[in-house]
Amino acid sequence: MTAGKRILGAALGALLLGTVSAAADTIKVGIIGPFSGPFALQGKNFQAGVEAYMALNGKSVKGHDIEVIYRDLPAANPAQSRALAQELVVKEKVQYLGGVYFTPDAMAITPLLKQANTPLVIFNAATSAIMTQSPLVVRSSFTTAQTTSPLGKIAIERGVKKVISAVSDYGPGVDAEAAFKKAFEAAGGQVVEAIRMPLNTNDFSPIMQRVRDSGAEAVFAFLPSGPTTLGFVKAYNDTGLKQAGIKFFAPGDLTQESDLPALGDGAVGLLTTFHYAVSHDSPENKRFVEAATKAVGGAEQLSFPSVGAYDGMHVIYKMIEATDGKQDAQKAVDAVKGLSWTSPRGPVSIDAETRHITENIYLREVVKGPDGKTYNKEIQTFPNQKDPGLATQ
Amino acid sequence: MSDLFRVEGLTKNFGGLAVSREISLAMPAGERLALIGPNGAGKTTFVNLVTGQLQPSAGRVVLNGEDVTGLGAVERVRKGLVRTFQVTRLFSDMTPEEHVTLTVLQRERKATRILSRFRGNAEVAGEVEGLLGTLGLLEVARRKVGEIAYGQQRLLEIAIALALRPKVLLLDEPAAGVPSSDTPRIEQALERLPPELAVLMIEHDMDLVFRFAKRVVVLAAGEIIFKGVPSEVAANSRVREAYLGNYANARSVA
Amino acid sequence: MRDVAGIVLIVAAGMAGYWLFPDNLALLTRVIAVALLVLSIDLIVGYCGVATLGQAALFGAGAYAAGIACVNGVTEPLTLIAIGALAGAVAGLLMGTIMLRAHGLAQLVLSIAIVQLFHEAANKASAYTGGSDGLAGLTVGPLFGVFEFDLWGQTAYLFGLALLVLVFIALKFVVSSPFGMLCRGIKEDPVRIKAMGSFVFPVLLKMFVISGAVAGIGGALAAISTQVVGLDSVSFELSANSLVMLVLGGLGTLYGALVGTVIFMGFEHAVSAINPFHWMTMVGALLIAVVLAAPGGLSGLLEKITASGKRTRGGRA
Amino acid sequence: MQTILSIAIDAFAYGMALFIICIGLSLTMGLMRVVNLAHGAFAMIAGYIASYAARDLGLGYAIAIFLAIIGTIVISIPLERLLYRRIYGSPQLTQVLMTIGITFCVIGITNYFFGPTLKTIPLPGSLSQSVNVGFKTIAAHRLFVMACGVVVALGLWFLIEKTAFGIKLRATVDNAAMADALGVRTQVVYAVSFAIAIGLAALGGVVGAEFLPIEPYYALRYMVTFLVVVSVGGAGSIPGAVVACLLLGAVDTTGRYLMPEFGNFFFYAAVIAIVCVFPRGFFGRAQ
Repeated sequence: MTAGKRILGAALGALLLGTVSAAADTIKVGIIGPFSGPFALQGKNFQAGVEAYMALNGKSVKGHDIEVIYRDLPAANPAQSRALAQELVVKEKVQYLGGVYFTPDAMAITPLLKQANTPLVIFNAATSAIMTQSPLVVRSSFTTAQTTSPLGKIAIERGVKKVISAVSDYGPGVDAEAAFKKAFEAAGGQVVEAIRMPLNTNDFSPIMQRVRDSGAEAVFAFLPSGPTTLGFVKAYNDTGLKQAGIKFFAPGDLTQESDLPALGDGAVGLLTTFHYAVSHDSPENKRFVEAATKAVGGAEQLSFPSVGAYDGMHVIYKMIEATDGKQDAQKAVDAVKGLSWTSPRGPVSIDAETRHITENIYLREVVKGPDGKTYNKEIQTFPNQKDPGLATQ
Repeated sequence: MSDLFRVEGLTKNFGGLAVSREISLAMPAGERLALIGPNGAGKTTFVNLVTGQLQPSAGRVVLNGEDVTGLGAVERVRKGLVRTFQVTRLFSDMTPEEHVTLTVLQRERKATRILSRFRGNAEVAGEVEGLLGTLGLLEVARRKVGEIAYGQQRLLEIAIALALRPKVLLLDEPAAGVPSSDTPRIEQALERLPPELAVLMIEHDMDLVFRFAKRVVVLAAGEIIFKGVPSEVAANSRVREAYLGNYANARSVA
Repeated sequence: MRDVAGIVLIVAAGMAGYWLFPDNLALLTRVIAVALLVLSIDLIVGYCGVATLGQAALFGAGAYAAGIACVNGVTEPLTLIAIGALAGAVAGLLMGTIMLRAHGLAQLVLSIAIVQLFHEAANKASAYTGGSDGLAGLTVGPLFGVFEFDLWGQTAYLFGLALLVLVFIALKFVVSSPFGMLCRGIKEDPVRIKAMGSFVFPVLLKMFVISGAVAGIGGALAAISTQVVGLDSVSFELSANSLVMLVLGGLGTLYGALVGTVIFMGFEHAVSAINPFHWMTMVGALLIAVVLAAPGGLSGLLEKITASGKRTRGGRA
Repeated sequence: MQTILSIAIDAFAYGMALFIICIGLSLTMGLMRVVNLAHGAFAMIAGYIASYAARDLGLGYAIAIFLAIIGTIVISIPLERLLYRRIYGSPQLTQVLMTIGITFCVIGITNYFFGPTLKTIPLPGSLSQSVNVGFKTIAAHRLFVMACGVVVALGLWFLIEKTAFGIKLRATVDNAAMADALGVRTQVVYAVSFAIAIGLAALGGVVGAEFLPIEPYYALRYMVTFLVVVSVGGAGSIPGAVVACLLLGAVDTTGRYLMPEFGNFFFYAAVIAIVCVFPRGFFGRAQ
């Protein structure tokens, strides 16, 4: 009896001590993302990027253990976003916030950061304006304007003068339309018509009919990755636009790797610009893809949000390194201003002024690999692109 | 004319089928009129035409000298033309007291008020108690309607109608479905109806009709085939034909 | 008397939430905002028998009105709530006018169509609403000039709780007023109500306006406490979820609305924190279990238990 | 003219795809009086089965459709026995609660086992090519969908109006107690009708996958569309569903062609207008 009690007591003590000492030395990072619901794939990629980084770079920085806490935010929902962020900061005592897929969700968190003394590293949300909301925000992904702008020049180079633009009718779509129009017209082209399609469009053939009727030589498209993309590309093929020689330009959201198997051969030849292709040829990327594939649970599920998360974790690690485990959001953010490193996507740096990532944008073509599977092949590089959306402000 | 209520040439066609044909009748105040007729004679259609649930194809409904044909059901009720239902239409979750209170408040145009209490008015409460007392419903006043006897539900139908202070009351088979042990209570209630009220009763139970009505109207195939005092009804050949023909048909089917 | 006890219970539960989960106040505030929305649905569904899958249109109208007013310099919280209530009421008037033309399934579809149109309008008017990026930059002034809406969210929560209690008391008066009884009557049998000499349409429309005001208050509270208004606040998803919460809790008692909201959102929060990836299965299982165990909703189950308790006690006496 | 024809044929194809997916729901709601919000979940299950059969096992398209229908019905049988039977005749909102619960479960489970990516059902060569029909190029698959829609509509009409089972079904719907007394085994009728509705959902899910791609969130993503189509047509009415699908398909398609940015306005304004004029749907039964 007594012996048993003693053992139990010792065990309890050890347990308590263990947790206490761990708590003293554990830095928590809260990651908010769409881990379920219609965007579950993107959330899964957040997780894959985070886990890949921690697998490759260790789970501690300068002796501080890193613990990641995930919170699910299935769709754009600022109220829930704020509630989750608050809980992570106040209850879970996280020192760093990361993730965030949708712009309004990020907007709901930014007002908290100063009081929370917590930096927010955005892994995805791609609207330029987020960065101006708080000086404690850093972004490791891209903006739609950033990935879209090079397309203007590319289209002209390929002999296209008249383009019809077709974008989903929501924030990023409108951003893409504006960015492309600006770049394309600056390069001497003309956007003959700009179509905005409701997000819940299921059948795109009427849109294709309009594309055909407009007399444009190419279509510029932006849709959120997922089922709608599939419908759009299918309609582009089925209605014979492809055979008719009408070219197709889009930011890389449309040909994200996880959608390619579903798009099938219909995607071959599509030209997209983006900051990252899973096929990117570099030793850093090989290591990343290997680790991230393991984390995501299948090569066909790996997509661009994973690299945003991977580099986001890099930024957070550097912040922890700089503050040595003390909670000082401003110091942490200052430490990564101007930081540059080699990401799986290529050379990148954090712009000291905008806190947004500067990166290469690649022109990619969907081609069929030797194994019969399609992939994004990088064929042209536009080095060190900043976010034109922020630059103009 | 001094008639409190009359209908003139009331006709209703459904498609090509006339379910009411040129029905005319008049009622002075204090009238006790019974409308009888075999199944399918068009009695329910007639009630619906009179109360405004249906619009007639032709004809007029006149209340107190005013043509109310163009008015909807609600306006007719507000002008004093009130009905009961053949199958009770009550709110099973509410008590008789609540039914009658609501009706009185509605009559006083106070039922849409938000800023007053439902039972806040002593005058209303007194009237409700009086009505329920007259109809012998006080002992079940605070039980849910779903739990009280069917006969009591029928009495409540009458109480609701009376709470509206009608000038003309249409009783649609007030004793239908009531076990015979309870019919005396209904009869009693009918006897105690305010004397100046004009009552049109639709009923199958001939005993009840003979005891209650001063005059009888017989409807068959959408038409009035007889108007007169109860004692003459049985002797009328057209009435006999209508009923017995029906009876014969019923026999042959069986 | 029972209602006084009920309200005391709500206040007690609210304060218990404050003391027990001081680190989750933003979540609890969100629960309160949604509870207001669910209450507003109960007014229409539970008391008038009008099915709706579009109530978020009214919630969103309140949220956007408060948000737009705030961005344009109206920062006093109580004024913002009033603006939200007004906008919700106007939206309720509009929605009621359209929806009350139909019945049953058709009515349900009208409600869906209306919320989708509101959603589309909010998306289109991005100059005012921020579109899909959300209306950000709401800086709400301190409550009574003293209490700031801050990170810890005490002000927001207590403000929300006070609003909820006040609205709840007001609604208790509404549903037990002659008007409330009339609505219950209409829910059971509109023909009977007409035969009592009352019009149906204006009565229901009035309830739509009240319901809109309540939903609008919820929306404004969400806007104030979140400082961002997103398109989700006028979405079909929010409408459907809140209807589910109401049915879960039980219709036509007002208490059911609160019980349903707290249980659903609390459960969702708990399971999604345990497993952020696959919690939906658990929520689904909860709904199925409730239908199997308590088809009348959770508050109906509670009532049944207390009623049977009373009966046994009565039997002994 | 060419444009009008081309829009018309697009509208017809889209409308027919909607019809095949929605008609099963219309039957459950109209004839069995069950608001089955999990209808899309069954369509999605079928999509996954067909995708597995055609893509991973390499079976033919026709076999994949067949397996999907059979498989989905088999999956639905225990659900019908254990869950749906409890809500026949329940208030509609209780049914909503139950079937939303089922939908959530199906979504969660699908996501867990099959992951969140899109699943495709490879088409046979004959259906995946584009066909030139004179005034436009159209995917052969769309022609196939149109044909399927017509066949389903005629087949159902025949089943319900002309067969002994149809008579029993209509009798059961009108008055279950009376039908029971007349010796109709209503439980069996319900079970068979449920299986038919599920089978139609399955067929719709697979055949319509080119329009509405298969992924875990399918059931919720398109729930509104399904509900709207069924209600506008009038629950339980086959001609109603046909008219509703074709009309809404036409409104949607032309709206998106003429003014895509106001496509949703067109669609929902049309829904409101139709419902206000036909409050029971086009051919709805009196309630």
